Amino acid sequence: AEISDGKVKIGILNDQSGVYADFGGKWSVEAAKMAVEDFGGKVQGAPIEVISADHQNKADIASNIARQWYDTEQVDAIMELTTSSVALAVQGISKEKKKIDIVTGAATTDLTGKQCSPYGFHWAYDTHSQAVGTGGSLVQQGGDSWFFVTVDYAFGYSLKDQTTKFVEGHGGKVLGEVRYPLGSTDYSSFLLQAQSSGAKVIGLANAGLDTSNSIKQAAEFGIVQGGQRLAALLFTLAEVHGLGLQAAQGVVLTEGFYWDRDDKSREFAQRFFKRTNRMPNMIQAATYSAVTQYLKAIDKAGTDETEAVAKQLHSMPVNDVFTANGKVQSDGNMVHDMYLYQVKSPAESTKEWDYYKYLATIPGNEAFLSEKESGCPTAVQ
Amino acid sequence: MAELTLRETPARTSARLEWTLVGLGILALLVAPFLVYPIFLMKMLCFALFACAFNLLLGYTGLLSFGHATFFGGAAYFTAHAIKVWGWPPEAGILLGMAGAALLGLVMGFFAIRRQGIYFAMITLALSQMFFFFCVQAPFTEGEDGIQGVPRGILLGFLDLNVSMNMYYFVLAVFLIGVFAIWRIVNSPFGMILRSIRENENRAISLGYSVANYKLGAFVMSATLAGLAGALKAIVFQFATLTDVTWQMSGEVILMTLLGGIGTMVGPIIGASLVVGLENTLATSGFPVTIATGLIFMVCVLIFRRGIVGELYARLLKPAKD
Amino acid sequence: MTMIFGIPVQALLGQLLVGLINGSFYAMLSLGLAVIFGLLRVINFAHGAQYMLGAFVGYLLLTHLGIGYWPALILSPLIVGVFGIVVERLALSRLYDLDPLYGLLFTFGLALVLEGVFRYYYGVSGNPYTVPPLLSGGTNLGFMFLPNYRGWVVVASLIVCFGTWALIEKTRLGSYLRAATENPRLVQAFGVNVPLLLTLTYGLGSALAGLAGILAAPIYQVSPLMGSDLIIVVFAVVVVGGMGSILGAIVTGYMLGLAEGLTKVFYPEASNLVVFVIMAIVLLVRPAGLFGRDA
Amino acid sequence: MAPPDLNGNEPRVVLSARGLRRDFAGFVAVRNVDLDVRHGNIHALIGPNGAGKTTVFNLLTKFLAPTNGRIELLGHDITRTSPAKVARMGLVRSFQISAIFPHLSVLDNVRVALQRPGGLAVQFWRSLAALDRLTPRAVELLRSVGLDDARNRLAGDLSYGRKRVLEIATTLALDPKVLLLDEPMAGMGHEDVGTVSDLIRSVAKDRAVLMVEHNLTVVADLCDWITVMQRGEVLAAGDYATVSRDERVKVAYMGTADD
Amino acid sequence: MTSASPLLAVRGLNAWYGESHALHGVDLEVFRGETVTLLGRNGVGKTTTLRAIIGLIRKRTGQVVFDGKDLMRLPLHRTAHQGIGFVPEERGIFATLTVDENLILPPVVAEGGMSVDEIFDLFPNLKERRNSPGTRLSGGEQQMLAIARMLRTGVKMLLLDEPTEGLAPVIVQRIGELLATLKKRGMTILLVEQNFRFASRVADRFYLMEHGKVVAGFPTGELADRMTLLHEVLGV
Ligand SMILES: Nc1ncnc2c1ncn2[C@@H]1O[C@H](COP(=O)(O)OP(=O)(O)OP(=O)(O)O)[C@@H](O)[C@H]1O
Ligand SMILES: Nc1ncnc2c1ncn2[C@@H]1O[C@H](COP(=O)(O)OP(=O)(O)OP(=O)(O)O)[C@@H](O)[C@H]1O
Ligand SMILES: [Mg+2]
Ligand SMILES: [Mg+2]
Repeated sequence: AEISDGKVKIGILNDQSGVYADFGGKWSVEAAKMAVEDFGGKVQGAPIEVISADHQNKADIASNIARQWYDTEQVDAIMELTTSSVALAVQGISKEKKKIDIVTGAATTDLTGKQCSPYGFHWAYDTHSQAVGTGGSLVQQGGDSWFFVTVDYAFGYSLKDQTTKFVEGHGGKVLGEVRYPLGSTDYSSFLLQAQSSGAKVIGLANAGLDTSNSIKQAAEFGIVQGGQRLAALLFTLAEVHGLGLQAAQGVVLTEGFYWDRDDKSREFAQRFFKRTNRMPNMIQAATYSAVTQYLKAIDKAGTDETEAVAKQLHSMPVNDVFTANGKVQSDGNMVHDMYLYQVKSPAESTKEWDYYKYLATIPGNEAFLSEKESGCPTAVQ
Repeated sequence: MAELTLRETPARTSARLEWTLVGLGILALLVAPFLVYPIFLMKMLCFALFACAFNLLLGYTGLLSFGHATFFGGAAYFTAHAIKVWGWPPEAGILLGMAGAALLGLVMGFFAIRRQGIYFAMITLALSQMFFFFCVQAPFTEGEDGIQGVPRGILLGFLDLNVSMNMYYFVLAVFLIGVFAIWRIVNSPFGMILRSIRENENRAISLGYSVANYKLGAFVMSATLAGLAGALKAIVFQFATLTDVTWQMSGEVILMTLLGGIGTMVGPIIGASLVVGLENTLATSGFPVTIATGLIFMVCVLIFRRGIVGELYARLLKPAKD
Repeated sequence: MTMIFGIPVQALLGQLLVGLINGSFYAMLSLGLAVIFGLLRVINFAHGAQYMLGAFVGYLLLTHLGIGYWPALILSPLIVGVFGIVVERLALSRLYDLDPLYGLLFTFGLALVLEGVFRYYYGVSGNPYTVPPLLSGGTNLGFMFLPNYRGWVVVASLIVCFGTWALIEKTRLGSYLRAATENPRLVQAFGVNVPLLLTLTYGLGSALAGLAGILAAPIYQVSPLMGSDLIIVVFAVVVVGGMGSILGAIVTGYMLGLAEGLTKVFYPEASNLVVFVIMAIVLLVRPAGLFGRDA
Repeated sequence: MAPPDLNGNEPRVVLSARGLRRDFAGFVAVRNVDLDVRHGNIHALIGPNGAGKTTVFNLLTKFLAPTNGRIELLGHDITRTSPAKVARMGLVRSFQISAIFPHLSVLDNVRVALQRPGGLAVQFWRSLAALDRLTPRAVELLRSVGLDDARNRLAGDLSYGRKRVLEIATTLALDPKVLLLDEPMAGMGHEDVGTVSDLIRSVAKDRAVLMVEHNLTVVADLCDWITVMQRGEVLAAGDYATVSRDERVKVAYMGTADD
Repeated sequence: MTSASPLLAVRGLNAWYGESHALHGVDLEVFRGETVTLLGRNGVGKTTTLRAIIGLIRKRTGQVVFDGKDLMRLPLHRTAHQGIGFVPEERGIFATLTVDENLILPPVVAEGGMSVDEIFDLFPNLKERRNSPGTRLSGGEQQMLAIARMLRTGVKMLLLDEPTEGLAPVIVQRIGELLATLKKRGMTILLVEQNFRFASRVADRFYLMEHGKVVAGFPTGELADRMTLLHEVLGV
């Protein structure tokens, strides 16, 4: 066989104990293992192994581990890679070492843009897809005047700027913005400013605990009851779970996956739930998808040699539990449909983890930058 | 009477022992890259230098800075930016990083040395948190992405640092020079005044020494050397990220020093190696790193205050003393 | 409508009120720190973690035992206080004779462990805790909608802060405590049970953090991370107030809350820096802090 | 209250204070103090506890800032100068509680003092061996105070009296023009009092000494001029004979017994 | 004045500072109502003896019996309640407490102590500064305060460590009178003193220490006979 060292080894490198541990965390590792089992544990006759490490959100640790994995532990591909600084650093190493990496946990569009790699892939979502999803679609739903509460650093700006583009592109208006420093705990002041702007939609250009706290405090000040809508630009199921429907109800958000979307996703989610006692979110499902697709590519190429597998990955459609119509662009971006959801009120929720109400679908080609726009130097122009 | 182990003067008689250890250590480092993964070794050396620079301040002037990440991470940013964006050669980038760290040290020191002990610790902590926020927001640091893909470049126009072994020996050389510089500062006329200030500040003033200037001097030197370590790390890993300016990083360097032995030359090096090794090992073990780090802190403070090297000296030197 | 720098006075009032609410947390937390520091000479780095613990205990009481907010308001500080007592007995009490920096390092380690354990078991996205029904809803003050719960927080914190202040500055117990700070062995030789006193003090300081935690639970996400960044701001508050000064900690807490509130209106980007900037200025002008005793 | 002319050609004034005042939160610790310290003199500052002697010392050496008044050292106005600068100008003090560097050796204690005048204070790039050139002078100083046998011991291990002697030796290392000694004999055993008295006498030949001392035998024996303070003010001044006859001084300070 | 069994009996007392052995078997007795002075050069262990009796030194062995009770086994804070008060050499005035607060700090352990007013009559200086922080007093004032605060507590016995150090002669005189007054009231006193003349006026008996041991003990009456020994040991 053409499998190097007689086995295929996949490394899941992500944050398992830090601020992004709920994003993917240990459960992404579990998803990867499920994918391997579902694939039959073997590809081209060679056993498949999943190893994992906690990069603690430190790029140097991640980069150290990535190099060690590639150089001494015969790891063939690294996946998940929560947080941008880590994803970019590891993608750089993978490119240098000619290895495949598939990012499911980071949001920056640079991964398939300026800093793209012929062997690097971006699954799940990016800041662009979040912006289009929430920004564009909400305007169509009547939310045509916006006020942003933006976290004051590059990530916040890019979410806000891209969203603004789509809000305005769809005929909406941005009335104002308040930029607050990272790590604030009290948002009432910013929310009051947003409230008095009279905007129909308050866009939360932030992530993680910042978003949770903003939403919780907005509920306290009666902002949603007052008729304004809250749009969380980067928010996932795990966080809605943490926040509780009482506080989160009415929030609008964009996700690439929801467990209760269709029969396939429900079946997967139930199996996942049995193993982990929680429903999979977008990142975990994407990790499952990425592993599966990678294995399929090896199977099809008949080898785990990087160039050949990358070629297959670039050409094969993605059709699995995560998405039904995924297509990988030459910049490495896996383009697929995204969905706009609204968080249910406690009354609307009928069962455990029943959190989302479907609002709209954002077709993949709108949600993601095309290879022309991406700015990736090695992409087909 | 209070037992001030933290500010205890290192035992005089330990000098010979230290030299033997140093000799063995250098030898080991020369052959190490053939046995251990070089990038790991380089990381270890960077942190070891960082810890030594930190120890210059804590171990020899008794000032506990809780803001040293500012110099380490700050220099990493300056160096990375100079090399990547301005296209400077690595040696110039490193010098810029050190200069930047020195400047930051001057500013932070200016505020902090007005107070001592825990006050000093808290003020440095607060100021470094300010610098962290600055780094989060300043465009040149590229926020949470960090400055990525910094080219290693050609050292002095002839040594290609992209070759792993070249890089390693360069790092080793810088490390040794840095540690020597620290050793020299500690054992210099200037170092002698620092010790006397630590022992009795008012007396030193009455002898005509402008204590504040000496402390500031030591602070800036420590900052500069911490900056050297940070600059080096940026080149080794080819990026500079926010991690290195967080207050948790300041805590980590304290841990390294405490674990190895405050006020010893070799201690911080050993401490740094252990912490770096531990972080790596725990990364794949599934055991949360913060818990382990926290436990080591608690254990060190409670029963192991002299640190590994400190304990070792105490054991080895005891018979000699009697 | 009257305007100040382009901001309607009413909106400004609202923002000031919001600042005062934040100031309440600063005041309670810096008060606990100041009590512990003032009497034990320990910088309690675990203060943020104990604040988090207070909130979590409330959350766990609710989810596992069905114990609601009002009992938790008593139980939670009590449990955190007892935890503090255990920590003091087992560990901190062994460090008093050493350089105070060891206390700082120990509690730093403790903070890491506490935070790490909760992160490990409860994740980071936090857990919900709702406002007790009695205080839900809000009151329209004319210039703003004030959630009743926040009003309660201000009142509660004022009571707690000034109660503690009176206990320490105005009673004999307080003078024992202060004397014990300086020379515990001597005070003990005078016939005062100092070890017990110190244990209870740390317990009290921890309980104050726990109380702030349970008060915060309905406002912020109950998350393992809730204390770790806050604590540094609180440190700065204590430095500005003058370390060890109880009154300084309280007054500065409220003041800086207000200052931060104003910054959030005029220049929100700098709202996290304003406390540190004020700290730097205060250090230049009055190195001992606004209320510091030792010049 | 300026000292009277003794014989027309008085030694020059090296340290003088005029109208010195210091308030502590409403309490006036020192008020309207005039003081002239002369070259070659041993000048005692005595007075009941709390009279303000230590405070005057702190004011003169700039460890405290005067609320009012003016201080001159060797003709220069030092009212606003920093303590380290004042020390460099030649005004050096000892402390009421003995001040040495306990974890340095006795020799190093003296060498530290010699480093600055020897121009070896900021050399962070030189080895400690550079300090060897200060050793002969340090040993000489130690010998002059009878401490050369202890030169390699840690200063902290010395007995109380020997610590004070060491402190004086380090002070002398700076070759000060004016020496301020705060209760140099306090807590000292009888055996040491004599040694230190002799030492002070011998060093005073070439400089001015201002000392606070409660041991009146020593004061009577050693001092050329005495200023008595009470409640922050100068009560009397003169030589021992004059002052000890002063009724006010007896009531306020010396008491009726002949201690 | 002395009764049959001593109020304080110390036998074979050893004490250590860390590794360094400071007391090598101190034996001494103080009877009820007596004033006993401990003499000795700097560093022989006088202070250490007092500290070891009271329990301020953790590492100690031997026997300390006060009023029939074994002090070796009591925790530090119980010792004072047996009726023994300690005035340390370094005075131990608290900076964060006012003079008033310093004065009332030690808990009253028995009846018969002085009232605050009586104390202020004795030390008018203190009254004048009663609201200022303790350590803002001058050295001598602090010494007065240190003695004064023990007088409130009603202890039976005082351990005084160099109470005249750094005091003006008038004050020394006053303290001499004070000790005489206390003695009349039946107070038992163990005094450490460098000021030999002062000691010889107030003491009933002397102990002479050398190298961490008591080497001689004699009543004041024998003082004249012992002058050679004292001269040899103390240089007086
Ligand atoms: N805290 C301490 N640590 C170590 N050694 C000490 C300590 N205190 C005193 N010593 C040593 O113990 C011995 C006895 O000291 P002590 O203070 O009892 O003497 P003393 O007789 O009271 O002298 P003095 O008259 O100077 O007060 C001395 O050698 C001294 O150096
Ligand atoms: N920092 C201060 N704050 C307030 N009062 C002070 C301060 N320093 C000294 N004092 C007061 O000033 C007066 C003079 O004190 P000082 O120490 O100068 O007296 P002294 O003459 O040296 O007495 P002693 O002989 O007892 O040492 C005292 O009443 C003292 O309480
Ligand atoms: Mg004095
Ligand atoms: Mg003594």
